[in-house]
Amino acid sequence: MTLLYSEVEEELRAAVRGLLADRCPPAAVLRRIESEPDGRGSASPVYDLDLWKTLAGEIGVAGLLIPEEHGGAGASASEVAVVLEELGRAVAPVPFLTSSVMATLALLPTGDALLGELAEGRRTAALAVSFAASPYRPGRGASVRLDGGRLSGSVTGVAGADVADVLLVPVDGDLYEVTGGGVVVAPSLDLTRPVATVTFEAAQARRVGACDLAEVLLSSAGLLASEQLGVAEWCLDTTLAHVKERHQFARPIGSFQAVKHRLADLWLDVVRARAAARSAVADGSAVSVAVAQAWNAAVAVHAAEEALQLHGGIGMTWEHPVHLYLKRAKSTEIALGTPGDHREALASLVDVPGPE
Amino acid sequence: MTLLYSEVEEELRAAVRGLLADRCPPAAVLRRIESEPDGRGSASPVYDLDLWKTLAGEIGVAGLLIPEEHGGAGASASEVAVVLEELGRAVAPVPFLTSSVMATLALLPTGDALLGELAEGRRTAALAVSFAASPYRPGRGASVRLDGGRLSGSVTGVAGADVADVLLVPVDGDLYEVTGGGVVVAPSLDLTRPVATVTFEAAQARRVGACDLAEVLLSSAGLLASEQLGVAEWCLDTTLAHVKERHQFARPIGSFQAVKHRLADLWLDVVRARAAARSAVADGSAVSVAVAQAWNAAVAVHAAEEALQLHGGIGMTWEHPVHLYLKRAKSTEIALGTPGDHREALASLVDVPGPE
Amino acid sequence: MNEPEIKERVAAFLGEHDPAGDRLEFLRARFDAGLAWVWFPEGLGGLGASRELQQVVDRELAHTPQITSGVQGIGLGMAAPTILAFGTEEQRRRFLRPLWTGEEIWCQLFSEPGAGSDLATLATRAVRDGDEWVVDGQKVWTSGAHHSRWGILVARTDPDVPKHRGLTYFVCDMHAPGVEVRPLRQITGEAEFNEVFLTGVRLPDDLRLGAVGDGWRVAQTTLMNERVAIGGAASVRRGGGMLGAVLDTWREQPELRTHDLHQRLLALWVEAEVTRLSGARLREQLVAGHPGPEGSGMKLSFARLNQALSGLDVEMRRDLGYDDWAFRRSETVDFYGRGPGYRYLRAKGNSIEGGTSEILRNIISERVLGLPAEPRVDKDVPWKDLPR
Amino acid sequence: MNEPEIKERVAAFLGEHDPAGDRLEFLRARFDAGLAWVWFPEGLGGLGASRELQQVVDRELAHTPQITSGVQGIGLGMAAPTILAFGTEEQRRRFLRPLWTGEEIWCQLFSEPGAGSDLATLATRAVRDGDEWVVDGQKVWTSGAHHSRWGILVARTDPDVPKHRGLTYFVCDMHAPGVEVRPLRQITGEAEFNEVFLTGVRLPDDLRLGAVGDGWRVAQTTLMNERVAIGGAASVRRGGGMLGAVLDTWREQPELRTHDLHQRLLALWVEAEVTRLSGARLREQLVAGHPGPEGSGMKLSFARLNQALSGLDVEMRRDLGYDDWAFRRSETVDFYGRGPGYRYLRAKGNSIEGGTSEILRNIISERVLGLPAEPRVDKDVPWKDLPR
Repeated sequence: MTLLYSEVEEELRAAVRGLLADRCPPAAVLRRIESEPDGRGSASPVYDLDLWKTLAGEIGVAGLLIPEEHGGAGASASEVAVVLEELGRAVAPVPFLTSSVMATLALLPTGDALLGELAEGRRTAALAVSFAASPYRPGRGASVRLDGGRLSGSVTGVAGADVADVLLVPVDGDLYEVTGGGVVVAPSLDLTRPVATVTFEAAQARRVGACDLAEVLLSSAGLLASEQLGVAEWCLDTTLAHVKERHQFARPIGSFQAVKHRLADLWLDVVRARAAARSAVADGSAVSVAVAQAWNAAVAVHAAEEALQLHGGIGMTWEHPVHLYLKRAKSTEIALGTPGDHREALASLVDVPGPE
Repeated sequence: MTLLYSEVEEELRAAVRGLLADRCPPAAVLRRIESEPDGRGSASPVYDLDLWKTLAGEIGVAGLLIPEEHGGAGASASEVAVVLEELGRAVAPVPFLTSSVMATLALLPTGDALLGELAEGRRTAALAVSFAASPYRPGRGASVRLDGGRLSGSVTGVAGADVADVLLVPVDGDLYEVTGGGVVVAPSLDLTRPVATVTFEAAQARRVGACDLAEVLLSSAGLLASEQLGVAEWCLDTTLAHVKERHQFARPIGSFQAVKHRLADLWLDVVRARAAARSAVADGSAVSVAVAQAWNAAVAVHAAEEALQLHGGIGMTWEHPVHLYLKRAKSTEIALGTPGDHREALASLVDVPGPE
Repeated sequence: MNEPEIKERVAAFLGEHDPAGDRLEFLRARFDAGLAWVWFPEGLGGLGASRELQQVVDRELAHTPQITSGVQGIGLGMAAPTILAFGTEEQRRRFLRPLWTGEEIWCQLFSEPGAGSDLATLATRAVRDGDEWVVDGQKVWTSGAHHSRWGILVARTDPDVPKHRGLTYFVCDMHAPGVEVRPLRQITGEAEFNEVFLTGVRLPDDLRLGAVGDGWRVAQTTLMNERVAIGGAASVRRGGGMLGAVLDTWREQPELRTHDLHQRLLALWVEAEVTRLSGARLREQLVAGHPGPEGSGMKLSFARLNQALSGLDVEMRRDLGYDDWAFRRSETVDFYGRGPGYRYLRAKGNSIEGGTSEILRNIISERVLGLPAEPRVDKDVPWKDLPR
Repeated sequence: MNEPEIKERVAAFLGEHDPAGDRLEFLRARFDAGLAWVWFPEGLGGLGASRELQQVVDRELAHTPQITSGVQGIGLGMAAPTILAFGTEEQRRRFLRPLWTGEEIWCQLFSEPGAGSDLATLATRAVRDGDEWVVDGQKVWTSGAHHSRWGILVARTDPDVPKHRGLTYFVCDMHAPGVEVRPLRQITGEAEFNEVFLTGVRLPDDLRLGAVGDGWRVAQTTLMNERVAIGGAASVRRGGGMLGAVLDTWREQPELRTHDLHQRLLALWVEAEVTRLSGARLREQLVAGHPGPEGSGMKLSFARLNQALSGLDVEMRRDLGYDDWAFRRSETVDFYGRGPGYRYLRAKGNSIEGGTSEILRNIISERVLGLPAEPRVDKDVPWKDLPR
């Protein structure tokens, strides 16, 4: 077990970062948001499907977690994590986390043929689970039941459903594939990964196999810590660049000691978030995941909040991308368990019991 | 109800402050500590009984809470609080809080003649209750029982017992006066107000009257918030003086922005501690007391910790008085309920219920 | 003038003017009767009375037509005291009456993209041309610019002297050619503020307020009044304000509660309460005529509290949604009419607008605590030579 | 030299020297065999080998007499590398062997009451008198001074130039007349450190290390080695260190638990764990030959954690007592052998000793993050004219 990045991972990072720098700079993401400012409607124009095609097909990120026999790369969580760091850094509007991580993790134990289609990026899936669910409470927000081979009920707060061709629905320990679910995107705090309410009314469903949803959400939460790391890194780097450039009182504001000390502390938080993210994918244990989520979710929010504050007025404007990161960070604080949920889980995992 | 200081209170403050500046500067307190550095033994030379005589007799602080018919001044909690602020500012080693506040509050409802002796400062009392007890758990640390009119058992962590002529022991809702208790002072974190273990072995006891111990501890806790305010104020003022004086890098260290911002934040904490302390004595309600303790205990500790840090190495030395304040602050964080205890009490007092 | 006398005046005024009649006419009459702001001089809407007496007047006239404090806020709170202090007699007579009645709305043209905390470094130029000034530059964070008749404007008239010395204060005619107002969208989706572009705007010299080069001193009067307004420690009830919004949900939805949230909420409850008590104590001091320095801290405290509470609120509700991203103008901050996401985002501005928390900490540490200033590098340098 | 070769050397050495014999003799022989610190030059206790090979030697000699790292720490960690870098051949031969074997203990005479974070402003004077220097001044925070044979000393030899330029580095003879060592009592009651008063202390010029006026540069070598030692990210097990002390009590005494403490403890558990993981990652980087800048943050993190945890510990136990206030010398920091009160007080020093947390944040922000320095007011001013 190592906490460092391998050479292969660094190469993968360089490829993804290069592509995103070219195709998905913050200004481009802002333009996509502008294209439908109120976020209403059933399709989300925010997703950049051309970019996703290149990422999935040319760089091959869609099949990273999928074994070679199913047409994937058979890579480790550690490589997936590096991709998530870069996608977080760019708040890139692509369905990697939702399709290539969450849906794929649910499918993997079944060995279903759909894996091959996902690996090639030909189809995109979403796990019909609330993004606000957690490994400790996987059913939050869901009320789907099986009745005569058909699914009825709804799931709120589903991420990636609006961009998915296939919905994978976990019900009572089994996973079902549904193609005809009603997906209604609601205005979402995270502009770059909106959530939707998914409704089934006696929808036809194919049983794909067994599904340990808590386990899927635990692995997803561990990987989400790397996306949060990427968000925090962008916030830190962008703020550093800003305070070196921005002058007030005839000095760069980054020369003021109070600003310097806050950024030193933030850097230290990010350094530790990197170690936590690496640890979560290196061993994938419940403890490592809970630690990484408890720490990184909060660091991402704090980094985005500091970024906004240290940008001053410009940080409050729609035209500066910092708000995209704040909204992403705050949303992922809730996603797959809040920091408090993960700390609570640690209480029993590492024997720090509560009162009574 | 006012949160301001009255003119009478300001005059009282000036008298106490003047006397303490003259007779009890920090250097003098340090010398008293030195006189028996290990803090062992049954008598505590740390107490300045000459100073106490002047405070009690000439300024008349001992009888402030005692009605005029019992020889006291019949003053309000608000005046007592001002005295506590000044005594906290000086970490003055006198038994005001323990005798003139805690023991006196217990005696008041009984109208016992002992009140007259306390008012004149001729005798000093201590309430044989652990300083770590709280209004919410008044019996903590005590195991005294009544058997055939005699008391047996012990109380740990009693403040002021080593300087008291009379011990007042609450047992099962009644208050007893005992003159022959075994008082053993243990080395204490607070050098200027050591705690003792008090032991009774079939000690003769006089029943003084009924005692609502929780109520006594609640009022005491409310007043302790003013002592904590005084501690925090000294720490802030002394640190301000230090950072204006101390030069490093050819500048006063108080001109460095990170230091300035921390002190501005600390000042704001102290401003709010003042309002909280005033509120606790203005209405004396359970809510106001819990708020004042929850806030001020933490502010006093934080102020002392910041004072130590901003004094640098000198703050770590025995010869600088800042450690006396840190030890006092940390001890009063535990005394009469921790901030956490008081916040927990607020949950039901102000209807912010916990989970389940 | 004392309370009975002023009550008599109000009674006499009400005898002559029917509050049920035309609103504007009534307001104009109230101004002319000196009952607009009694501490202003006679003839300018006041009676030269003490400021406290205004409360008496307001009470007596509570059930008559009122001015609209929201949209008139900048005019009333900032422009008016500055015009009173620095305006010529003619300017006072021209501007104060329609300002008070609300016939003319005012906005503030101070901040610039390059001059926020360091306002004195502003770059908008005003160049004299005969009896006129030609103004070029860009202002930002201008609320109400789109329906303002006038703006209070600070511009640079001499770039060759140190930054504080080359400024002049003007009243900007918002209807003049070359004034362009654009809404500025915020992270909440809406636009409370504007950017104002000034391109060759010609202002007659009689719109200048105070002497040429004296703009910084004039602006101080405006800003002091702004801080009073923002830090004004509005009375909040225990458990109210942003805390109240969280507590309502907490009590109504027990299934949202966790020990983590509970402990944090209790700590914030305490912080909100001691902050509220400080505000109450501050108001008592003001009433007693001994304003303390505590006021400087109130805005700082409320910004922190609003941010912490609104952040907790979003987390507690586990709400990934947002009520409405529509891009539209809003005149006021509607904390409680909007969703938790809006409150969370909007509260971020509380530590930036009207003096950042960083600047407030500087001010407290220097003016209240007497800590020494940092070494200044811009004191004696001509503005044009400053690094930027 | 490679691993098999060095193992061979050790084997040969052990063939000649009996570890069961006289300890000192064995250590001297080990030094002479170049197995003391293999990366030092031959003849000076080393073999000019790579530093990593030392681990091989240490493993092979694990069951032989060892030097005592505690009291020798300053000699080994700070004096030795400096002597190696700046000493004359004669000085190296004179000092390094007894330093390593522990026959001569060293202390550090850098900090002064008036020169802590700003070490370069130190005021201890050294005035040349023929072949000698006469030293007057006061040093502080000198651990081990009372049993030291030598001290590494920085003194001011030229007050007329800017502060960094007028310093010279000496080896101070702690037995020389005029050297007075007084224990310095700390807030914990004990004295880990000393004050050292230097009054007319005469040091021959051959105790000078490096050129006259070059003392700052020499001192940098010493200080860099100090930081490596302090920030050295000692391996801690999960849930260990200061956290472990708290957890033991937590598990053994369930009656102490409250929800408030529980939530705070869980948060600190997480912080301790991510800090531990950072340390582990840092060590991996070092092994891989890519030391990252993360090391600068470790001391800062541990200081904060130690302080928060020890403060929680006292509060959790509701312990108003203290184990022992006796004034006595202590050679090491005995965190776990003492009570919670001691740990709380002693941990306060963690953010001061060896570079305050404030200075560390300056260093991180400038050297790691590349943020600009603050304006300097002491750069070109002669030391004697500096404000103090």
